[in-house]
Amino acid sequence: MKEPVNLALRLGLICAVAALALTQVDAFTREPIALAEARAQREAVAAVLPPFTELVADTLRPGEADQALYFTGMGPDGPVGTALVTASGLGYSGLIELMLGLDAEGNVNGVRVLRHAETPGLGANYAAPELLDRFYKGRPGGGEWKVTKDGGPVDAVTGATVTGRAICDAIDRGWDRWSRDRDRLGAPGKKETP
Amino acid sequence: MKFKGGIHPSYLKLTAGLPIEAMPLLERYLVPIGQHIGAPGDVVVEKGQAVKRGEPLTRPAGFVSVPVHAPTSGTVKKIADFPHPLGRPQLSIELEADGLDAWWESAAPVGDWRTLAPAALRDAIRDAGIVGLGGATFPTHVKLSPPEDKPIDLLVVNGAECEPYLTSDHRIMLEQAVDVCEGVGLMMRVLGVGRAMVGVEDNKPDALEALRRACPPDLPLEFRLLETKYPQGSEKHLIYALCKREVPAGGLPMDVGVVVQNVGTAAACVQAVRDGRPMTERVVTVTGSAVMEPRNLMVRIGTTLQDVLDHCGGVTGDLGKVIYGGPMMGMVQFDLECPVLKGTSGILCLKESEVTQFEGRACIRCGNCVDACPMLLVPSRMGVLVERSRWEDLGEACVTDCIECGSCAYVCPSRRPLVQYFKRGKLEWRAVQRRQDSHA
Amino acid sequence: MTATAVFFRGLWKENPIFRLLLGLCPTLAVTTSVVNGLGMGLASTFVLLCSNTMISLLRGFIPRKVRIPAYIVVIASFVTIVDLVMHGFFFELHRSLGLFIPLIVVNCIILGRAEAFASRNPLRLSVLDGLGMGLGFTAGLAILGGVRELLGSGSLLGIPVLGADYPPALVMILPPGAFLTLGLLLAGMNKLEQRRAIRAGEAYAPPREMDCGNCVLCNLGENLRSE
Amino acid sequence: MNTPVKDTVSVQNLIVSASPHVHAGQDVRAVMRDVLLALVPGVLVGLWFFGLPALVVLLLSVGGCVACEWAACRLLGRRSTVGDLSAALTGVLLAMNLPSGSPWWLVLVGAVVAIGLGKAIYGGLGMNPFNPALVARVFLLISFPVQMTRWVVPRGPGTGFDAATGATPLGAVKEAISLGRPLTAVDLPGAGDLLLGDMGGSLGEVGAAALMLGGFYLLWRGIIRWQIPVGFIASLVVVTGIAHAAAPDRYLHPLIHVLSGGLILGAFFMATDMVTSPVTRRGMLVFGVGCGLLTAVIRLWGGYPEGVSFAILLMNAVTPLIDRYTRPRVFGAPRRVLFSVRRGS
Repeated sequence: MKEPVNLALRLGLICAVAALALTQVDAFTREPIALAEARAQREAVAAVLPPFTELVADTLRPGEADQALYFTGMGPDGPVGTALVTASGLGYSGLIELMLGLDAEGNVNGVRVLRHAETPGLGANYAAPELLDRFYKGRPGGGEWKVTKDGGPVDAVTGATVTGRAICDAIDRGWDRWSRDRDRLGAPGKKETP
Repeated sequence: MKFKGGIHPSYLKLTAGLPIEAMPLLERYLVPIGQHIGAPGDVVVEKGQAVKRGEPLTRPAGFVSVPVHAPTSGTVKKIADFPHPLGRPQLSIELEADGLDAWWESAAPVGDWRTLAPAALRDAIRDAGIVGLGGATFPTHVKLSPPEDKPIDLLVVNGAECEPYLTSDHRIMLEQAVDVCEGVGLMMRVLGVGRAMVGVEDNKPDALEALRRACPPDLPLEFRLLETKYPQGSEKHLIYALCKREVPAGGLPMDVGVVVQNVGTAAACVQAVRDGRPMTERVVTVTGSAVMEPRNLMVRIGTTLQDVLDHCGGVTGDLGKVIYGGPMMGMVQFDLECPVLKGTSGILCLKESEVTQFEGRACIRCGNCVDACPMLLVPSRMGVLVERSRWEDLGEACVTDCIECGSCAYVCPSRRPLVQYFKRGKLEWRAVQRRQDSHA
Repeated sequence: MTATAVFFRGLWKENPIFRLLLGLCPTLAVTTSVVNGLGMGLASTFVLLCSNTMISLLRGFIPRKVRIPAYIVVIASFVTIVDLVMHGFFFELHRSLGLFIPLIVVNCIILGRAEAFASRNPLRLSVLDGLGMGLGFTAGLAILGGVRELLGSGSLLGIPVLGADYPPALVMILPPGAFLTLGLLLAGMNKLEQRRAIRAGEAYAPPREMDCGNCVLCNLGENLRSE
Repeated sequence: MNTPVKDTVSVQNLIVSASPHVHAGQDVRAVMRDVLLALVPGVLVGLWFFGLPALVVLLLSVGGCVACEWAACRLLGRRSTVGDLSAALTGVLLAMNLPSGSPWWLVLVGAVVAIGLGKAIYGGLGMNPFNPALVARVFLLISFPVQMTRWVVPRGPGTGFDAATGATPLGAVKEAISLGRPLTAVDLPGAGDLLLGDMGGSLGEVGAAALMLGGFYLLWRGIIRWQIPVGFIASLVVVTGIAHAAAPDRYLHPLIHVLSGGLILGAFFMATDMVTSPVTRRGMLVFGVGCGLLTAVIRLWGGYPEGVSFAILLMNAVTPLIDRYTRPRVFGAPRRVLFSVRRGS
């Protein structure tokens, strides 16, 4: 009887010390992690929106299946644009997640790829901001979002039509959602400074 | 009926139409005491002793042993080590002929084989020094004494002669058809079997026809024409082709109730019993493009290679290789002092340009050898295993089932010396087995 | 064995990647660039160093029967610490190494050193061992990452070096490229080791188990030919 | 003429070696020459349609492969094996797997990969587990997807370097399927064009009839066995046939599957590569059927429009296994149950 107790005690002690150490580290890193996450998100939002002075975050339909998070940039004369996270499953290797920025009229102001698993050097080239801006910036939303190969106006990287198609699809979906929710956005009282 | 695998080499039976002619008597013969599988006999003559043709020079040293006989009358000049076809010098008896060629008085007919007891026939065959003349040189009386627990119901007579170039069996079947048939009858009596089949490849239908005509009506012989394909003359494949019995791997024909004998052996048996003529000579095909006059010769056992070639007009200047036997399985010779033995069915002389140099280039896995192997092995794999010295794995690859027929090497586009590999592989594998056994 | 020998062993003679063939999962998965390789290597080195230290210190305390769970707890704790710290302070690197940080726990080199070395050696040697092995691992990952980044992206450390006209060989930064590069580096290592052994007059045993009988990659065919 | 020199035959003059003493006369060089000969009609058709650029690709590829083989032999201290023509054959096959307008560096990288990574590193001819030309093709396809899918539309003889690009029939079909369009919307070449080669594709993807001619020549010469091509094509026809019967608007007719893409080249010339395919007849059948099934699966449901090269490489990988399980029953060995342990050791 003595040996198992001894084993359990010693192992338990090691676990307890480890747990204690981890709680300390967690407490120490929690804030930096949250800050880093928020900064990353904010950077993406800032990159896709026109210059703004304040940022308003709206969470619509919280807790429901189609919960949606919008960031509305406020200028001196009211909202200048809205950013939202959108995604498409048509990518070459599954889901592609974008931060989509629309100006007040609903034109695409900017796009940033948040997450993807596309082929490096090919589909993954779409993660480059210059390319995204060149292909998508300034196009009216809700229009014919199709790549040239499918008869649409949007360029695609040679050899990576599939990824281009998926991004168009994601933009389409994002715009649809935004146009449905646009009237409920930017209500005062939820301000957040950039 | 066909066996799987095998090859179709060019047959080049240059001497098929030439009748057997006897070689004139020479002045000197060289008779090695070991000419067969099994123990060589004990020498019973002394230096300087006068012997007559057919007089035994040795006495059997055990069951698997037969005597050798003086090829002609003369004097024993020397008993010493002389060149031997197997490569290493062996004890041989040098005989100086007296030119009389007188037969030994005791070499008398034994009697009518139809009435003699099997045991007496067996003894007569042994005393006449008869061994398998197809090349394997296994003592015939041993083959005719199957153990009690292996009942034999079929005698297969091998007239396939599948090796290219060789025609000695072909000529024997044509010219000694009566003796062959009678010999089959004799051996059937010794074995006590009621059924015998003769298999001849279909490139010599005349031989089969001759046998059919010579066969006495009371002899229940079945004649079969077989596909001309190498190695049709291999015991296991001949049996399969004739009666679809498969000799088990590692087993002998008697495991499926069959005894196989060569046509020449059959004739020799009956000549020994009926005429009282021990083995003092045999038919040898001297052939190949490097021989001036290819022939079928009746050659005394103990005639040196040099004498035989001289009789055939000599050889060409570009002689590259001299082979005892056929080109597929024959033994290469490098000393023209070597004598003709009981198992020497042919002497093949190839020009240098005809000799294939086998070299160990890489296997390209073409599968030709797999198609060609009559034992249905995978020679390509076995060859690689030998090259890598993986002896333990050779057992699983069944290297011991290889009959060394050479079909694989014949078709190999990379000219790999596969037969040589497998010979070595067998030795090494057995060595590994022995080591394991001694550890166990 | 001297302290220096303990340290340098991990760098060459018993290099975790090229000689022990341990920790191949992160090796193959994250070495798409030098930075990724270095990051993964240093993270592993940190964990290896800490776990070796801790286990060496605790070697009198941990009972034999529960040593593996104890090692795992120690290692997992340090991995979690690395994960959290990286997440907070090296956000981008953490993102690109992703899933492979938590997987350091099951990197066999760490548990292997704990079991084979730290648990039976004093602190100083264990630290040196952890450091040597970790740096050897890091160097291996960095070299792999370097080759792959150079050929697959035309850059080194993110800086384009092969020029804009260079068409990147994408296969090199895809999984097959990892296998190709590792295989070629391994072959090169073996060749070097063979040459060194022959020069030093030592017996060089070709890795016989690796011989599938299909090719002469392992030089086994040479044996017979030279006989 | 034949001068008898009976007494001068000395021991030294005679060659001593083990049996057998004669040979069928076939050698590796002759085998490779036959395969090259069999490729001539296919190459000519390709050159006819794609013109000068295709010839450049062909010459670069053959030259590159031969040079690499020579260099590899030198580097590894082996006897040069350039003379056995296997490197030249790899070069031709590689060229037939590339788009006809490929840039020069693409072809040379392919040659280096084929001979260096695909062959020399394993020890040269006979040792490589994968078909070298296909290793190079797949390497290039994954590495340089843009250049490797820039198909030139055949323009007939005398085509210049600025030929238009277009999709292969299989590529167009894959595109349509992924967009959910019916196949009727795709402009496919007719069976006649497919047979003669009037369509987009690589040098070896056009001219099915000419390639088949070469294939039959190889069968007749006994260089290849029927098991691989027949197993390959038959299993592809069966699977695509069932799919086509079930949903004609989503799956192509099996005949188009057979005549388009690299199937004929693959079935007769690539899958039958001796070094990388099984040695036993039964193994060859298994290998061929495996290639066909994998090709069908990749073409019908995979990400790439064409799957012949992947299928063959995958089957190359299992060739040792196939060889192991399809070993013939040794003559005289007990008849065995499937996969039972063999006699011996």
